[in-house]
Amino acid sequence: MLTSSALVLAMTMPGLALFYGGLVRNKNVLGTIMHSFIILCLVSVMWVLWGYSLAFGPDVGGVIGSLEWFGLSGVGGDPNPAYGSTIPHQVYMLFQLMFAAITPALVTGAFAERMRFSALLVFAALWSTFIYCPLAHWIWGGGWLAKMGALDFAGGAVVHISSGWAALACALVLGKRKGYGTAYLAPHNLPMTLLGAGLLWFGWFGFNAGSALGANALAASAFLATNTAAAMGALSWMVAEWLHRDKPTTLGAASGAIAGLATITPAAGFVGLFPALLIGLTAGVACYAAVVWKGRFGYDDSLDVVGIHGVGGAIGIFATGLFASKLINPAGANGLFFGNPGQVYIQLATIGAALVFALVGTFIILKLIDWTIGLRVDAEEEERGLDLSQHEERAYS
Amino acid sequence: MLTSSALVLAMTMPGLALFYGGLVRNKNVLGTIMHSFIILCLVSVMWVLWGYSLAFGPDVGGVIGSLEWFGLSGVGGDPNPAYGSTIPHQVYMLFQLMFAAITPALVTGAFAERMRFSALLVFAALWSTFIYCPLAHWIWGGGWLAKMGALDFAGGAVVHISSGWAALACALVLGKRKGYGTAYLAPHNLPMTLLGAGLLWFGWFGFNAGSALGANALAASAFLATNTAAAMGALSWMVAEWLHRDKPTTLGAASGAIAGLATITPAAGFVGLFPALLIGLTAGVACYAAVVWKGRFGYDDSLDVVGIHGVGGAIGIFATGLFASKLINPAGANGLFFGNPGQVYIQLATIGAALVFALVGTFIILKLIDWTIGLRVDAEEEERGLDLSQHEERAYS
Amino acid sequence: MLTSSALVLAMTMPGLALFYGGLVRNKNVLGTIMHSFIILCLVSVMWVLWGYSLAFGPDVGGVIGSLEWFGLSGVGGDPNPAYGSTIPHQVYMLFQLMFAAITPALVTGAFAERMRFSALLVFAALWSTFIYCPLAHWIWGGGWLAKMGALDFAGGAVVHISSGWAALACALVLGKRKGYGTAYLAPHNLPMTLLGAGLLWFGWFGFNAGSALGANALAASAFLATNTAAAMGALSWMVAEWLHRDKPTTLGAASGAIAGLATITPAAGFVGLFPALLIGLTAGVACYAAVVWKGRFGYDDSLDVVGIHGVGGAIGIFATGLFASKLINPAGANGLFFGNPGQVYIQLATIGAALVFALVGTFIILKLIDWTIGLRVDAEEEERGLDLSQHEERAYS
Amino acid sequence: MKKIEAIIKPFKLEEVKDALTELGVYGMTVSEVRGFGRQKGHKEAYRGTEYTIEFVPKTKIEVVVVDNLANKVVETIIRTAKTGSIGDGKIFVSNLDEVVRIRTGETGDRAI
Amino acid sequence: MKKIEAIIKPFKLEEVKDALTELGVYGMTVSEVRGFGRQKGHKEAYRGTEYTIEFVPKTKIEVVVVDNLANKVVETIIRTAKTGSIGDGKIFVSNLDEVVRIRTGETGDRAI
Amino acid sequence: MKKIEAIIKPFKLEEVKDALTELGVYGMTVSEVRGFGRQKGHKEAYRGTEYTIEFVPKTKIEVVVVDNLANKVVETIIRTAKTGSIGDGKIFVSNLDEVVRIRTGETGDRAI
Ligand SMILES: Nc1ncnc2c1ncn2[C@@H]1O[C@H](COP(=O)(O)OP(=O)(O)O)[C@@H](O)[C@H]1O
Ligand SMILES: Nc1ncnc2c1ncn2[C@@H]1O[C@H](COP(=O)(O)OP(=O)(O)O)[C@@H](O)[C@H]1O
Ligand SMILES: Nc1ncnc2c1ncn2[C@@H]1O[C@H](COP(=O)(O)OP(=O)(O)O)[C@@H](O)[C@H]1O
Repeated sequence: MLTSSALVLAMTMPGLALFYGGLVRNKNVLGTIMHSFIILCLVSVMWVLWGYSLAFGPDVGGVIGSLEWFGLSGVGGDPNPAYGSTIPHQVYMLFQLMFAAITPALVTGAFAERMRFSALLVFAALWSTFIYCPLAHWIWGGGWLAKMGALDFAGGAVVHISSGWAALACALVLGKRKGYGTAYLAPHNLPMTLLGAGLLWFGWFGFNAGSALGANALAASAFLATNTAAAMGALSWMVAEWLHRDKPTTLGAASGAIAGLATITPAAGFVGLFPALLIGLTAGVACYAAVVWKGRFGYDDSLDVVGIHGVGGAIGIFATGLFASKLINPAGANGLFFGNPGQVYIQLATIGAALVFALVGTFIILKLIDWTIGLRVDAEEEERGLDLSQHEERAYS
Repeated sequence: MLTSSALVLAMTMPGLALFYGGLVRNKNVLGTIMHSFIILCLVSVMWVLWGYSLAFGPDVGGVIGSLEWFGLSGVGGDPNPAYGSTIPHQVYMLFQLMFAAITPALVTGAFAERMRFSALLVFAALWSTFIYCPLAHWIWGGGWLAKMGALDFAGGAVVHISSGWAALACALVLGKRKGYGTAYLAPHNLPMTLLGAGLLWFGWFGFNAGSALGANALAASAFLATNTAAAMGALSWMVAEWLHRDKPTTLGAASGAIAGLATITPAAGFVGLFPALLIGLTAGVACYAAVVWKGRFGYDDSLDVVGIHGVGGAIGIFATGLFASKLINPAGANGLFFGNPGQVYIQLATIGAALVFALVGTFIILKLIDWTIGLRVDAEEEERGLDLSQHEERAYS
Repeated sequence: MLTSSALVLAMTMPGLALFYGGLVRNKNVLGTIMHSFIILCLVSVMWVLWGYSLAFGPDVGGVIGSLEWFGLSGVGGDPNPAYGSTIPHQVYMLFQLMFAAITPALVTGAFAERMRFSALLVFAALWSTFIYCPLAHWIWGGGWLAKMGALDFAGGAVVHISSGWAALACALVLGKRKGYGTAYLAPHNLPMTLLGAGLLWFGWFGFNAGSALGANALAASAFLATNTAAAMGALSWMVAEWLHRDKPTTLGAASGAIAGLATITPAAGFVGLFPALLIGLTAGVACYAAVVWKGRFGYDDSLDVVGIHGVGGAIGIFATGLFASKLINPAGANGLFFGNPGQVYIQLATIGAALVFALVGTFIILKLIDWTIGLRVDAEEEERGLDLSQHEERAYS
Repeated sequence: MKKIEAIIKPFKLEEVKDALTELGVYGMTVSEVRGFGRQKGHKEAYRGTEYTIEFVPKTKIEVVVVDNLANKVVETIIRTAKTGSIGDGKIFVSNLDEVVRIRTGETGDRAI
Repeated sequence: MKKIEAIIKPFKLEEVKDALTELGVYGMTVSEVRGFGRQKGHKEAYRGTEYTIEFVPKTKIEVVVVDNLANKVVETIIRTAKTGSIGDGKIFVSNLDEVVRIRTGETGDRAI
Repeated sequence: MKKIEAIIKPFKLEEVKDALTELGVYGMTVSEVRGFGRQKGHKEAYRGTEYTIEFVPKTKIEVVVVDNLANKVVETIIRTAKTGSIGDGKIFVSNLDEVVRIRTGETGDRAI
């Protein structure tokens, strides 16, 4: 479990940091890496102080945890039966910390290359406290969605829907980058992105297999589903792109793998091999379509967080309602194809609740920041790049 | 074990992908990374469908596994006594998947910078099915070499001889790169290669220590042998180069480490400290010589797969026949120096069988592809590079 | 534990190698990476031959271990009760190997961009044998500091004070780089450094949590302290820099995280959450100040090993004397704030002993090398860079 | 034939190129340069060490045209490369003795 | 003294350099440039967004020679840099007022 | 107006720039080039394969000045860029027909 936590940490930094860092232009790479890195630091501190308590502490009306566990008081070496009876409570808390850190880091892809650094810090603090913690509580901390029976193995809603649809709010509120649609905004270093993608895949085993809370047969099954969906996602995005645009791209294959991973996340511990293949297949095609269609809607979700995590997470939660099986995980529930159509409604409600909450909540937070300290760098700073304007550093020299 | 599987995954992508990616020219880096990446995806799917069954399924005449386990039917959470009595059968299957993925990825170094992408996909699919699966069956799946008593702890024959000598067939059939011997074909990014080498070494612990199928004293011993041989390989290649060419190079040290790792692979779980030192020493010198002599034979094995994996794997299998000891691993056998000269013949037969099968089989596969869809990009595409011609992308901008 | 060992290996290479490699100029990147890499190889061999025996073998007068365990004789699969009663003795030895490898690699930051490669090899061999092994013996191998009751969980003195103050000797003996203070000596590739920092953080869990010698509640607590101090270190360095220089930098945040990690190292397994927060906070501010003040003293500790590891390690050992608590680790001792002021003196003695021994010992070794084979490249080689002058290679082309 | 060299702000390249193409100039050669002038550069800082970079990234365009097009080209570049703020750059015009097209060996105005 | 600038295809550099050396030209200065002309560039695509890059990588060679070598140098470049396909590049010849060798301060033909 | 191009050793750039600034030359344009000449390049080796790189990294400075400053600029560059060892580089002086400041449209000496 501690190994899994370390793996998930490595997903945020260096994994996600490099994945995003390679996709931006030369002049913004440090600023972009810094987003993930400083969020990891910030959440690491907030989580042990109040975040974990809000998300997983004693339930208050199904909506939020109490602050009883502030500063980890009462969260020690003994297992907490609600969160894994075989592992120290602190281990569970650390594992959850890593999820809490990566989720706001995922959001940053939406406003890459134009966010003020101070605004980023405030945003991360507010978002983590007011969006992530409640959502995590609803689904994993014994909140109202948990009571309804929502299935989300490793964060399809808590992590991917929440970050993906928060990203949409970000793209809308911050507006397009200068030169969007006219200038050359191509990724400055795709090998860096591919390295990041590789580390993400690697770390995702911690994410999904670790969510089995032990090195057992369920972890193996989750590992299998995760790997299969990632591979299928890469292949199906590649084929979709090949047919649609005549060339299979490397970035496409990597994006497809991430789409597959995001999509299988909620289902990993509930489904068998063939559903995993199908989920990966769908993820690749659907997220490719979402990314291509983005152009039509005209928002600049710079690194495609909506198209990959938002869409992928929603599909994954829905698919869990179809394919979940008690044969795979007796602690779960059956889905539609295993005779329990009711689960589909629960999953749809989960999607709706998470999506709307993330979208609206993020919108409010952003507007508040914009009115107070301002969200976006000014035009000249954007031209010079975040690295020089926000940090007085250059990535390469 | 799952951790080991994740480590071996990381060897292929990003480890090997970056190791190879750094060694090619600027214009081919994405194409080269893509080779490893897409093979990982492809094999991930093929393996769970039919590959594992062919390699490890119920034996058919000592030559191949049956298709009884197609789609993992019957491969579940319960241990299969033949493949580790303490771990879920799926875990063993996943661990083996990672080996199956990296092996064809290793081959790609031989035809770097000139293979058509569609041909690569077909090649990987055929090679994995018709070369890797039978070989794995012969040695690990209860096939004829296993019955003969061949010792190959973690893939000296199955992984390294097979990929190394397949690489020779590739270099011969595809021919030299344009400009080989005249133009400046130096690696475009050695830090990338060194990062890849570091990740390979890191992942190799999963490879070799994981093959002990448990976190026990045998795993520790395999870990020790692995680390020792890698270090000695690096030092001995460095010294050989220093004496021979007056300068020790960084790429040389890294290549020596990989040579040491490849060579110790079959022996890791059967030998003690001093044989490991000796094996590493031999690996560094011998593989350096092989790489330098390549020039004399005039084939363009672009990234030296033959010289490192082909030669290293063969030396390793042979050395296992000399140094294996039941004191280290009671489940193994003794080698020549522990009173069992017969093992040497078995090991030689294993080398011969694997080498010839890989060489000839690969040759046939390549010729088939060449006659049908064509193997090699045309001269103008080669000039523009794989990244633009095959994928319409550029690595850096 | 083996996983932890692999993690710590990855700290040296690629972690530290890239962290340092990114901080130097283009023309020295391979030479710099090679320092860490070849030290890892060298120590891997020396350690199993004589290093482990010197450091952890049967005590000789409290000063050094005997050579009884030369070549690991007697270090096998059975646990050694003094070094973990639940893990094979070889596992403990391997874990310690990784510490022995990273410590001299840390030192290399002090003389980056100007050390002759042959001198580096000799230095590493002598330093490891005559500085590291005795120090490790004093504190962890049952030597005199251990008997006094010194607390150093994962190497605040053994690893960080020793490397940090050895670095000061190096900076003084080798002198400044050409152009120090006038030419543009900025890091050539900060994303590489950030990737290295990420891998270091990731690997440090192996370092600190692994030192609990088992996956238990103590490991969780050490993991928590490690992560918290790293995060706080990054934030506090960032804030200090923001206030002092008006801009928060990415390199600053990363340096702060490393400072936090170095500082918590000796305390990780003895302190709870709030001390960890405080230690991280202090680390970030104090190491930032140390790095800024370096300018006043006028030595060129090129990559700030003194300011980060030397200062951080000393603060950490001292803080352990304040905050250690038997509630966290019954096998430890209480510190000042838990009613045991005596521990503070022991810790101060530990700092003094390690600092003076490393400083003076390193000074002697360097002078010896300088008089015999020469330490520093000549002016023209320094101008061309280590990569071409020492290795005839270029990093990028 | 005249050779016109213009040092411009990099983000103006596309616009200048399009305007020249419209004018009937179908060839040009571009390179990345660093400029030193009235426009100030930037500061960088690494672990407390500050560097002031006085050179600013600029793009250099070289266009060779027949004599009577030279004025129009200069005017076009001024029009499209101008932002009005310091650092817009300079145009240098010089005379060429000869132009050759390598592919055909053509010389003079026909080679352009 | 004449200054000869040639824009050529990058992979031809080695050949041109060798031919010039044979001719007795022992010095030249080379830079990476991007060319725009009849030769079309390439397309790139990232997650469905396409960019058309109209500039083609080219290499620029600058050689300064005494007046009476100029023609031979131009001919040699044409011969060696030519592939016959579009984009082979151009040669520009212009006049220099003065050449100085920094090391010695020599000027004129002796400085070349 | 004269255009002065100097090919110098890269680490001399700062010194030359400072000296020119002192002289009252407030603008220049700099680029990275590779030089081929008497100074030999370096060897590289990768897994036993050796390459000899004949080109040496150099920095090219372009300065445009009014006619009567040209000599002083040349002298200053010689003084500051000289190390006395082979490869110090060359200075080329040529004539310009016209100079324009893009920001203002000024031409001639006032544009410099
Ligand atoms: N005398 C000169 N010689 C060569 N290049 C010059 C000269 N003066 C200016 N430049 C180039 O023109 C650019 C713009 O000049 P600058 O003085 O910053 O602004 P402006 O042209 O608007 O007055 C400089 O960055 C430099 O590249
Ligand atoms: N008018 C021009 N001024 C400057 N450079 C030019 C001009 N025309 C062409 N070039 C350079 O010459 C290169 C080759 O020109 P192009 O038109 O593509 O082919 P060709 O010379 O074979 O007709 C271009 O890429 C550009 O660098
Ligand atoms: N004929 C030439 N034309 C253009 N550039 C030249 C010529 N000769 C030399 N150079 C440039 O000057 C640089 C220095 O020349 P080199 O012969 O090495 O030394 P030196 O100038 O001291 O004799 C070369 O690297 C090259 O860039």
